[in-house]
Amino acid sequence: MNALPLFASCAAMLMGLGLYALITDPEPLRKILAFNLLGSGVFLAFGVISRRVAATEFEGDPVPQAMTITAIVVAFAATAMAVALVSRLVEAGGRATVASEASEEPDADGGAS
Amino acid sequence: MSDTGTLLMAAIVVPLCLLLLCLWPWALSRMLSCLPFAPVPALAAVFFVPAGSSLILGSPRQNLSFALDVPGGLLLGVAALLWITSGTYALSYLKGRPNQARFIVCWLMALTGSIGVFLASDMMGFYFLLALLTIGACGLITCHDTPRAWNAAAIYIMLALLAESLLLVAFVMLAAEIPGNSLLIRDAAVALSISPHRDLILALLIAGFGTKAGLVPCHFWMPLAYSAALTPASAILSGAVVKASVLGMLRFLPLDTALPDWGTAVAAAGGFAAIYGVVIGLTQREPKVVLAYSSVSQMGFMIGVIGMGMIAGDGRAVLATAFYAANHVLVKGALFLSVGVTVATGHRHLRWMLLPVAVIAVGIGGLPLTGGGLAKLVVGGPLGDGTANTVATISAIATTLLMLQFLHGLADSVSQHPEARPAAGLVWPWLTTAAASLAVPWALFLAVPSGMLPDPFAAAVVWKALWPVLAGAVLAIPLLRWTRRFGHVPAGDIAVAIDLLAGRARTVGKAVEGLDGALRQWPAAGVSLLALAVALGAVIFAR
Amino acid sequence: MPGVAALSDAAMGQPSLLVLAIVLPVTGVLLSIVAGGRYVEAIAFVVLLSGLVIAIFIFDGVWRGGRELTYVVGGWRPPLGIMLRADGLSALMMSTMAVVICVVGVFAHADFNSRLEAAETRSPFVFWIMLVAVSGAMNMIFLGGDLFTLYVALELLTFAAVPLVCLSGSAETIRAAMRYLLFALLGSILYLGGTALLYGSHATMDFAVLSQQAHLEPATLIAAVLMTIGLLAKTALFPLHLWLPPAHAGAPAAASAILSSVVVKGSFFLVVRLWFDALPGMLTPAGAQLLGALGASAIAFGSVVALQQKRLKLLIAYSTVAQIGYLFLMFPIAFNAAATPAQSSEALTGGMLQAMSHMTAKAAMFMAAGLIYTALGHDRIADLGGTARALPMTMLAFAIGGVCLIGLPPSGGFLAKWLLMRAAVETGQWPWVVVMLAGGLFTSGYMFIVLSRALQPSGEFLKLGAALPKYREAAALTLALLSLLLGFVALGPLDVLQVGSGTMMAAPG
Amino acid sequence: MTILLFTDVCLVLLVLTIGASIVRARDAFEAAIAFAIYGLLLAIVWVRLAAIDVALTEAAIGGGMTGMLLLGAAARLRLAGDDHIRASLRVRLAAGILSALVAAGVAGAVLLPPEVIPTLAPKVMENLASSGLGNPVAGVLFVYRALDTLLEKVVLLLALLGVWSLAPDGAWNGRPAIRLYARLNGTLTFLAQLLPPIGIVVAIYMCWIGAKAPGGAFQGGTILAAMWLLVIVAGLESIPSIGGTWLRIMLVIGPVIFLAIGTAGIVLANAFLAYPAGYAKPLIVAIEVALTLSIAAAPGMLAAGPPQQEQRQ
Repeated sequence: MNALPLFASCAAMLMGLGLYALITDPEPLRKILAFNLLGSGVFLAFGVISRRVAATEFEGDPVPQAMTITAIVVAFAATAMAVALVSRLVEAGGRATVASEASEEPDADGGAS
Repeated sequence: MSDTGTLLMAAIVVPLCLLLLCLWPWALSRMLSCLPFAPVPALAAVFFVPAGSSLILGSPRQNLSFALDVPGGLLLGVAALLWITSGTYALSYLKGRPNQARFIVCWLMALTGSIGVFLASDMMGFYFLLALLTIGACGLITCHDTPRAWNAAAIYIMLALLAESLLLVAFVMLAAEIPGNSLLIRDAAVALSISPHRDLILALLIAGFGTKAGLVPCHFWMPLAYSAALTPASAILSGAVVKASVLGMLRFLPLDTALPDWGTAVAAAGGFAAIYGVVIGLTQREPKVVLAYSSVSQMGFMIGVIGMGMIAGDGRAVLATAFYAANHVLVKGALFLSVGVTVATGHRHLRWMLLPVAVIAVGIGGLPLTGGGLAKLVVGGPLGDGTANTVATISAIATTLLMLQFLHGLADSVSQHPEARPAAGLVWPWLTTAAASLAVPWALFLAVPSGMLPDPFAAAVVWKALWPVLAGAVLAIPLLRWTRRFGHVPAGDIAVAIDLLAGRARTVGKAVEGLDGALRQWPAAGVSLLALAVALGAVIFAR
Repeated sequence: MPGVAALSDAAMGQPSLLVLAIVLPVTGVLLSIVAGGRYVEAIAFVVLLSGLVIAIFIFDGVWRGGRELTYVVGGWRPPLGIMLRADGLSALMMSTMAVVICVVGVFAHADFNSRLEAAETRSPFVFWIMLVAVSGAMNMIFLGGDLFTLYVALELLTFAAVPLVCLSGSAETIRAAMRYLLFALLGSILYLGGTALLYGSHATMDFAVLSQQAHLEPATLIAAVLMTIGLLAKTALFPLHLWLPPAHAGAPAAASAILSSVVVKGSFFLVVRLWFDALPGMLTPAGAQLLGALGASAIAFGSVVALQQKRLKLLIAYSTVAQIGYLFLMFPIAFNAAATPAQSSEALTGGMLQAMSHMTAKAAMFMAAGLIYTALGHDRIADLGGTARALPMTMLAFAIGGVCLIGLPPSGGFLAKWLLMRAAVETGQWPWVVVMLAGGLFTSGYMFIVLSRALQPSGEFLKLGAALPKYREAAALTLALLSLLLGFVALGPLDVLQVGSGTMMAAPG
Repeated sequence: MTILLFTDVCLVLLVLTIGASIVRARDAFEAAIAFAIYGLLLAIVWVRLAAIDVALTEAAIGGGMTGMLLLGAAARLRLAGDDHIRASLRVRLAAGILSALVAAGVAGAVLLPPEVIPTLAPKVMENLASSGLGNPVAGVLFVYRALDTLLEKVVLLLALLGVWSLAPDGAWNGRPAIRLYARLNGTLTFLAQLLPPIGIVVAIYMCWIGAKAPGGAFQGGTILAAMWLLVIVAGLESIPSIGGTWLRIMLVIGPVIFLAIGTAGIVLANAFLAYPAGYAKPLIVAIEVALTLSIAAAPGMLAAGPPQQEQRQ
């Protein structure tokens, strides 16, 4: 008996949690948090897959581990960019929201761009 | 390449090159004077290229091919003639009018398309040139820049593109039916008659070409467009442009095989249109609108002849229809040009103007010895002696009435100035067209071996054609007065329904926009993303 | 003599060109960051032009050689290492993209002239680097043979695209950029999840190896679903298009052109790769029908909403939503139970041709809209009167782009529709034919609205805000004409699409 | 064994609880604090999965850097005080059910391994000797999948440019606005003087050891970045302006050297990103050293945010 199914379910649950929060949470910053949660779930799935080979002579498969490292760095870069966007939006006086602009009159911002 | 090939190529390439030259502003500003010369190679090709010669452009596997056959050549010749005279007419007509550049570009587009369609012998080329023709014609309609013109152009382009979409499906289906990679129209027509999807393809072809030819109930673009366009543009639209669809029908429909069901339907639709056009036309006052309704009726008549040909599987209908159409090209062209001439004429000189117009106009009704009379004679064979003949006779009487109505309207539209004389640049092209409309049918009648036709001078034949005209003339006196009182159907009759539809469509559009806005909310989009994932998973697992 | 060796390599269309197509933009980005300021534009032009030359050489190599070019990175073959591949699809897409991006670069010169000012300024610096990055990322996507490398390339593309959206710095565009980034991240993380599962089942990320190994198995299918949905989110297929209209309409014209024509094709290309090359035969007809249905709804919704728009750039953006729908119609046609390999490959060819036509036509239209905006100071459709007289070349470019979108001959759009419709008719799938035709009619509807406004005379004398340099109009017109003449690829280069296309397309067409 | 299993169960439960608390937290600030803890717990999970390299990366970047970034942003945005409309119950319900379905699908896929577990581990090990590296993860990152690693560095740079591109127009070439705590807290200054030398030594060790044992450019670079930020936050050193030549060179030096060695491989070893036989290890170490510098600069600047108008003093 090993703990691998445990971690596998944990990964899936984190993904589900992240997805739910990403969709329902209206606050952009918490969407970014949710994205990281979702991401960590996916990374753990890589980890579980890497660890599956423990049945053989190896500790873990280095390929998914290396991919995870790459993906973690990419996710960090994404988080930094998203955070910068949110902060800038607040500074620019716009509401920090991803709500659709559809409620506004589309013609009203004719001179905006 | 042989000389005939070169000439065939020049017929299409010369207008196309002139069109491309318009990209150069210097050339565009001088292009107007070239308009009459652009169709000359096409006319030359009709005279010097023997029927049956062809030209292939491109690699052997993928190519565009062009060929000159008898019906195509017949129509190409008269159309080129009309393009030349109308082009000359446009030279002086356009003086001092706005939108010359647009007129020139669209004219050349429509010209290239019009000539090309008569020559194209594969479906790709045919479709391309038809599309070019449509866009050019649409542009020509807009040249007045009035809201009415734009409205007419919008309706025209929508109907035309709808028709072309139907044709595209038919062409795609035909391409799939033809064994091998051939896209030739000839092969398509053969494949059609044995295709398992024959009925569907036939329906698409008839609906597509019918709409483009103004078959009732898709006729309403005609009065709107012809009355909104500039006079030379109306002349070529009604004369040359719509004939592309008649030729399309002749090329694609399997007239050698008897298809009684389809033939009856087409003949009935055509016959109905032939009468309907005249009836609505009688309620109109404006000469251009009256002429447009006459076109509705005449195009219906031609389609009726094709339908009769389909019933009998009578291949002679091809040449007969082509002949009838060729006559109509010149006659309608001349009549539309006369509208522009009359407007510039004071009533002092009106009599000399009206005389040739009257002869040609009544000729459409089938006045013996005119082109119209000959045309009626030629189509007499395919029409037979049954109901179709009765409809043709009624249509002849009614057409005579309609033409008298037109003359009446024309006489009313004279210049305010009693001494006004039209410019020579308008009169001469018009007179040439009028003369050609009288002479050319005779030349064609004698030159084209059309089988065993009755002698046009035989007394019985003359009487048979004459009495409907006389009847029409007699009826005209009370009836014209009556229709005046009867009231006025708006030009484009059922087009008023379009406004109703447009309002409905606007409501739907707003609703869709609202729905789109709701779907673009973040939570909604997120939920749809997950729902899609689940749905895609479900359908992929369910094997 | 390494230089000589490299040169002769290039001349022969050798595989090392594939590496060069990726290394060059990367070098350009790095160099631009250091050199900075006034040199970014020059560097960008050198990189983009060489990119074009490389793409043409690769195309030539694939076409003449008649087989795909491959390059093993680092000398390690898959499954351990990474392989770059150029087959017909990638070669043709790459060349089209290279042309588009070069022309847009020329167009953008006036807006983002970095040599004018002594000091480095924000928008030129960012724009040119991101343009180079987009070309690098797209090359990677076209050439990559490894699903995880493609994940990194996708992120590269997203991170290059997002700053382009909010280049103007207004709150509106920043909000659009944020929506775009967050939704794209959701998409890419799902894609990443898919790659994890695929590795778990097959221990490889390479297309070719996968296509031989993959068999019907739950994990593989779930992985494929996750990846597809992630990619659809990034492609903005209806109903996942929430981010597209504000992002594409708010960006500067040159950026909109790149975003709308090039960037969305990246993730679309991967969907095609995934189902046609990596997992051939895995997509059930029902699944393909679902993708087709989404495409059809995209056409309907995008077109109808486009008809309602009052601003030109928003109209074009919604037209992109509709056109993306067209790209997905090839799936149900190609993956039909009745379809023979030849018909599937016909549908694939049609779909890719549609992608290329849209690339050129949409870039031309956005550039034209940008010029109109520059000249008039607004892009309200109702007030476009007199534009055709004032800017004939621009309006011509716009109109020709529209002709291609409508699908009139001889444009690439027509040929694409012809091929798709033919395959659909042969396999008896009528609904898709109707959708394609209706879409064309809708497109002609909104094109007519814009063109009729522009052709009508203006009420008062039209005041032009700025004189437009001729080369900018010429740039828009060039791409428009390219889209118009794309139909002529049927005369030859279209066959190249068959080169090296997946196992499913084994039968010669 | 059972004790280990028990700790695993506890660990997983803890991770899930903290994860849920991130979602349930009242405001973003609380959520961000929870996330920082979550990052550390995740690092422990990675240790339990025998992936020490990932654990280090997760702790340094996933938990540390990201946590700091989000905490900082949450603190700043707390003042903005936006009121957000929550999604309606129906939407939340639908999202919940569908998320659960998707998660169940993924769980199914991960929980049911194929009968023969496919892996590349033997191949990696087989060929590792020729490169002279002892750490298989480093082998994958720098030998077999070096292209990914190179592109990922470019991704980092692009993200940085993206962040910078948000600068107000006049502020280009300015310095990022980072909050200074110098006067508030004397201990911070003390720490900022004490820790960096130690940090630098650790970072160099990490980078060096990376070739044969867990560790490497990322972890080393991140530690350097943390030290650097500490010094800046303490006000001992000013953050460089984004136009600074040295900063720019620092940023690109790693990828440039990586790219240069990779390109040289075309000529010297017949393939892009291949190393000439016998020189693999020294070249990789050279790349790692250069990358460490770049990584120290890039995440640091990413965390610092876009440049602002000069408003200090």
